[in-house]
Amino acid sequence: MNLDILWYLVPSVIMFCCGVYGFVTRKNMIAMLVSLELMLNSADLNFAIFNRFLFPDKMEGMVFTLFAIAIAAAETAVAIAIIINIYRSIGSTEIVETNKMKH
Amino acid sequence: MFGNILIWFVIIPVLMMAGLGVCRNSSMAAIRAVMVIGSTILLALAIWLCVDFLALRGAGVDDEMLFTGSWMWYAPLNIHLAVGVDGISVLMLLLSAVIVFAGTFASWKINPLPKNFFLWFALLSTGVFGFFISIDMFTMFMFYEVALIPMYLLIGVWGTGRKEYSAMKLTLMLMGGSAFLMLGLLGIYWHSAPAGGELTWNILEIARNNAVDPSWQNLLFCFTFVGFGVLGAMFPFHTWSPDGHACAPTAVSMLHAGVLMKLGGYGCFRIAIYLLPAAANELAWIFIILTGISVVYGAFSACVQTDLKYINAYSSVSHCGMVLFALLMLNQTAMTGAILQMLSHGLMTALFFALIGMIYGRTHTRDIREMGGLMQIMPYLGVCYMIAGFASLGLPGLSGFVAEMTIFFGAWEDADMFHRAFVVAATCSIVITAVYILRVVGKLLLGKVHDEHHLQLTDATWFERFSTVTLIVCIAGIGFFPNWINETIQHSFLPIIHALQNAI
Amino acid sequence: MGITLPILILAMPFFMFLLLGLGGVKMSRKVAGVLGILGMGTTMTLAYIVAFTYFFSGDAAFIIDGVRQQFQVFDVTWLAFTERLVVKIGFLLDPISAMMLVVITTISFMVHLYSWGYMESERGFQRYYAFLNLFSFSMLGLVVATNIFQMYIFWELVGVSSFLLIGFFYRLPSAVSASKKAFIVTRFADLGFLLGILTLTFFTDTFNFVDMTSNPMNVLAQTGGATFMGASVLTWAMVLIFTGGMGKSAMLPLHIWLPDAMEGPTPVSALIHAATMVVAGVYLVARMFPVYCVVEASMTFITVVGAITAFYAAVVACTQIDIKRVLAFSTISQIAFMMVSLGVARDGMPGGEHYSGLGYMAGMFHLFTHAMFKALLFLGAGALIHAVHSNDYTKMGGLRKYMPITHWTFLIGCLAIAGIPPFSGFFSKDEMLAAMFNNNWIWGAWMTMVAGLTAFYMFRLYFLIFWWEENPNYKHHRPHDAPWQMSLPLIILAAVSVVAGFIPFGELVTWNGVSYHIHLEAPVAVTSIIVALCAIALAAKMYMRKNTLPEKFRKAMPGLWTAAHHRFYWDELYIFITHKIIFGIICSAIAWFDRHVIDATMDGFAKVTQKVSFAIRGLQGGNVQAYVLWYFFGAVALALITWICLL
Amino acid sequence: MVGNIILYFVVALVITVFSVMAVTTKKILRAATYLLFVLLGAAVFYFQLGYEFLGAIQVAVYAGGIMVLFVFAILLTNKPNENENPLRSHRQVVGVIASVIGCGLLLWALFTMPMLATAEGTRSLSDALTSGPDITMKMIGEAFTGTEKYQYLLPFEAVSVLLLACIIGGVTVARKR
Repeated sequence: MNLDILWYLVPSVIMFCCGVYGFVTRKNMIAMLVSLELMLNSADLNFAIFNRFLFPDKMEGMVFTLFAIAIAAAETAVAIAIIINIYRSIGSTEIVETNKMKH
Repeated sequence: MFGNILIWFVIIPVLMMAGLGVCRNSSMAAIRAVMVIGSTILLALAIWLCVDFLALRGAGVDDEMLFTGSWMWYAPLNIHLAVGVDGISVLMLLLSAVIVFAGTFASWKINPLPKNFFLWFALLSTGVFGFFISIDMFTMFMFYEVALIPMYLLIGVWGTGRKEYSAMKLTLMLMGGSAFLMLGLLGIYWHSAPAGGELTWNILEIARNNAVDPSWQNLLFCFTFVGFGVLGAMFPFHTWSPDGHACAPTAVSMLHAGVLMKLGGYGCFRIAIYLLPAAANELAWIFIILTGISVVYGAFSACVQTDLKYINAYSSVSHCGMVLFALLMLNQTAMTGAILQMLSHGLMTALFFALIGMIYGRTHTRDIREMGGLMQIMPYLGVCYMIAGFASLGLPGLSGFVAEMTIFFGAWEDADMFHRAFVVAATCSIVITAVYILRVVGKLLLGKVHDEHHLQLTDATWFERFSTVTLIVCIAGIGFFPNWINETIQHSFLPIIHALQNAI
Repeated sequence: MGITLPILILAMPFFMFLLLGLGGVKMSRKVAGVLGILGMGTTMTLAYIVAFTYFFSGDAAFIIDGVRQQFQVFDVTWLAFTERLVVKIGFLLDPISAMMLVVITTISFMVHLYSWGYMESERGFQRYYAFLNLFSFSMLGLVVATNIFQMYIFWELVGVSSFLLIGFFYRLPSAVSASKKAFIVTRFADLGFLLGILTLTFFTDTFNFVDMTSNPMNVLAQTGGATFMGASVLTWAMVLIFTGGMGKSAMLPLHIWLPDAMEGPTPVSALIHAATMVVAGVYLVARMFPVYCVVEASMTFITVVGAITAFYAAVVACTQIDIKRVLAFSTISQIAFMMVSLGVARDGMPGGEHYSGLGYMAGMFHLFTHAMFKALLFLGAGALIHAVHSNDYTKMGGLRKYMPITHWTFLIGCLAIAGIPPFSGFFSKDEMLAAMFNNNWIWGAWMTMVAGLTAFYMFRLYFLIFWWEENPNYKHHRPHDAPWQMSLPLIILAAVSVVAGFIPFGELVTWNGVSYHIHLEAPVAVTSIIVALCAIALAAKMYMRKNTLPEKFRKAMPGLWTAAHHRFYWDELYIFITHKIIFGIICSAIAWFDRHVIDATMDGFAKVTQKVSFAIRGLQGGNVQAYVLWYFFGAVALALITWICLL
Repeated sequence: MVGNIILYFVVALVITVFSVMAVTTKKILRAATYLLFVLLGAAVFYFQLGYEFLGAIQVAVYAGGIMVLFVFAILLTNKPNENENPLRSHRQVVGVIASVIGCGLLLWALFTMPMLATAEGTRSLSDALTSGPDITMKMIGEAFTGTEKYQYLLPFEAVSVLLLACIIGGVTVARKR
């Protein structure tokens, strides 16, 4: 039994697809954000995995993951700020309600 | 760079825009001052350029272009801000300056938002002047677009009637033309130098290289000619013109019919014919058919219109068709006639639209069925309208005659039946022109006063007189003393004629 | 001869036009009138000096060995089409142009003087004088043209002056439509003229008259025998050029504008539509005469058109009620006479050297005398209209007692046009008939009949106006002779009409400059006198005293009378063609096509784009989840495509 | 070795199960909690792959920072014990279809990818760990503070600016008017 690259990639794929499903089906914006984090994490994980197995003498994948985490953090913070603001304006965090801006 | 006189044709309108920018929207006096000073300087500059140019030519300088200058603008694509003028561009600049000048006075009382109106107006002039001074295709195209875009706002905001529709239609159709044009220009650019040479946008260099592959020329000729032809109101791409002109405010109609439509004709010979001579020789017949149709078709359409501006718009289709028609005859005399027709049409259509604007401003209608006998009420405007009409139907002593005759005599030089038949058809248009012009004059100016309310109307004010007199003087000037213009133009066509002959 | 006088002749009227046109509003009527008359008087004097110098000075520039020369006083470049085809503006002195200078300035001066009385109370008096000066300028420029293009330029200018003057009473819709009609019909004819010039000069490479006419065979050679649709190109060119003349000179079928042009002020009719502008067509043919001579077909065409027109107009003139229309048709008929005369003239005719170019001389002679007596008749008609305020002879009758001056001068005019010796018309008409008989007796006989008709309708008019029976309205409004400004020109012109026949015209004006001695041909002269006298007697019998004879005649041939009264329905035909066919069918169809096909196509592009955008705009609804789904499915689709490709 | 494998299976199971639960649970707070477990699982994988620093960051930033944000946001915007409203059914179906197809496609791609069939692709974790140098803090520090090739000072600074902007933006957007 050998722990090769595929073993690691499979959970990542599952994580990603769960993220997709969640993002598409959720109505609550925070829940969508949660799904988004799943997808992001899956991608981060892939960076690290590919780096480790295919190019072990380099560290670009890891560096990218670091950046991605930093940016994800920033993005989440802003997203949550916006969500809170929307909640304050319309009293809901449901995505279907947000098209009120259009009218 | 600033030592080159041509650059100032672009800088001054920009300065005018800056000047307008600091004016308050409510201070009409300041806005007018900026516009009058600016347009007067432009006119003076154009006259100065003209005199200077003729003096240089007189002194025996016979480079193809004078006052040339070239400054790198975007190195990776070898785009320059290249300027230079020959006799034709000089005259076009003069025409534009005259019309901008007259247009300023014609829109003396523009309302609402005078400041913004003149801002866009100045931007439009920037584009027009820039186009005529450029000899770099890309810069030319850029200025062309600069001239087109303000039109949308000028018509959409300050127009009358179905202005949004017309503005949109005009802009979209002209943009469609530009799309063709861009393809054509890029095509020329990629073939602008022989294999291994440095590609260039410079018209003179391209003409010198003459490296566009004949198999490509036909395609590119169609693209560029149609692209410019749309602006030149070539059948069947002319329908933006009636609606656009009908809805545009006075000064915009003037500038558009007077100058902007000339961009089309100018582009046709400066780029399509000059740079693609082999295709011009080969494909001219297709466009002769189309433009020949334009000439007659526009004239017939004008006969049954009832809106003054529609009549003039269709008349413009006919006259501008004549410009392209003459260019396609590909001989020096006819092409000279085409330029004369551009000048003549520019001036007289500007006069027409100015007068229509003034009449509309008083009667609040443009329907000739609702007016009559205006000659009794506003004799000055009536007389000016008749002069414009006579210029349009080609009365000797006014500019239209000179232009049309030069075209006909030039066109007659092609002795085959195909050309002859179309020339005869085109000459018929002078009769039809007389019909619709006299129809309008009869209904609008002569006869009994149609509407009692019109009796209270006043004749032209001083600024209106100023605007119209400027144009009439130019029209009569060309009509009486055409030969110096004629010679200037003929000389400028020599390189193009050589290119065409070499390409046979 | 220096160039000062010729330039002044052209510049003076133009200057007066500008002065009166631009400054007229500020002037009083009197000032404007006096200025106009003085200006034209000066021009007349100058023209006389130039003409007399040309004819009588004996200068070597003008006459060599008894042969009169063509002399270009000046010829400056105006516009160079190509190196070879250069339009010049110049001043050509030769017999016919010198004669025309005299005719135009004389009549114009008379009309200026006359108008001072006639137009006194009209609005736009200053404008009227300005237009008269514009017309005089254009007409003078036309006759002195050194080249055919200069002629075309001034040809257009006289057209527009005519338009402006016919439409002088622009408040009247009838005047407006008449002016429009005149302009458009002549414009249509000018199209032919232009095409003719284009064709001709394409081969000759020159516009210059002298170059073309001095060696007409060379012109023929230059065309190289090219043909088009069965006729030689030169024939086409000359016939097309003549078309322009047909329009201006109101030849059938382009005559319809002239009767309507009588809507203009009567002095204008006298000047433009009787004496000067309408003979421009004749002048054009005379100018190009040597070239016409080498194209037999075009000469035949001219003759036939002239002969038909002359007869047609004479018949119509017999049935008109409006006195100015009678005179208008009479003018058409007389001009056609001149055309026939030119048409039958040839260089070298049977009957000896004597007949060579006789028709040309006679036509020019008639042009001259006709200008005088027809102007006289028109001005007389103006005096009548001034007196009774109507154009209609039914409102007149028995006026000889009330208006003696008008009566006698009018009678002189009628006698002159009828060709009764010793009045001027007799001499010129006799020469013309001689030339026609010489060419072919058919033309001679035909035109003698027309001459008889002329005498008949003129005396019909004369008797109906001055005899017949008095109109009862005279009791309320007693007609009287016109003021001196109007009577003076009548008397002068009447005097000229009496004596003009004795001018040794043949020694002054011939086609090749060789002088020619006029002598009457007894058979022709006697025949024409007898025919004219019979016609006058018939007219006297029918119209001198009020009787029922005219009524009986009319009843006897109702169809012919009605048709002639309606001018054989030419106007109706034209109205049908222009309104119904050109406007109603062609223009409307094109306008419809433009709106509903071309414009609709362009709008259609926009509509389709809009429809498609509306259809797919839900995809761009701002729903992030939908975007993700689409994106995801898009990625899946791409992956599948890649997979399929890899398979 | 065996420990590694066992650890792997445990973590993989945790990730799979909690991923699914995070997107299917009806309670939003629970979803956040399940997410936390997934994130921690990922952190364990990082440790296992030899990226200790990355794992630490994952725990600190995600589990420590972002999760706290989530919890606060949820508490601010939701009334306790409130269930999410049921979703529209067609979205549900479409979502399932999309994720299943996507999952299948990705897995198929993984198993057929030629790159993974090479020697590098098939080597085991222990091989991979030994065939490269250990990632030390010194190396990471150098990578972030240099301007040479494979050094990232500029992106690093850009990220700091981004974070600053994000702080300001967050404050601006969320503050009370």
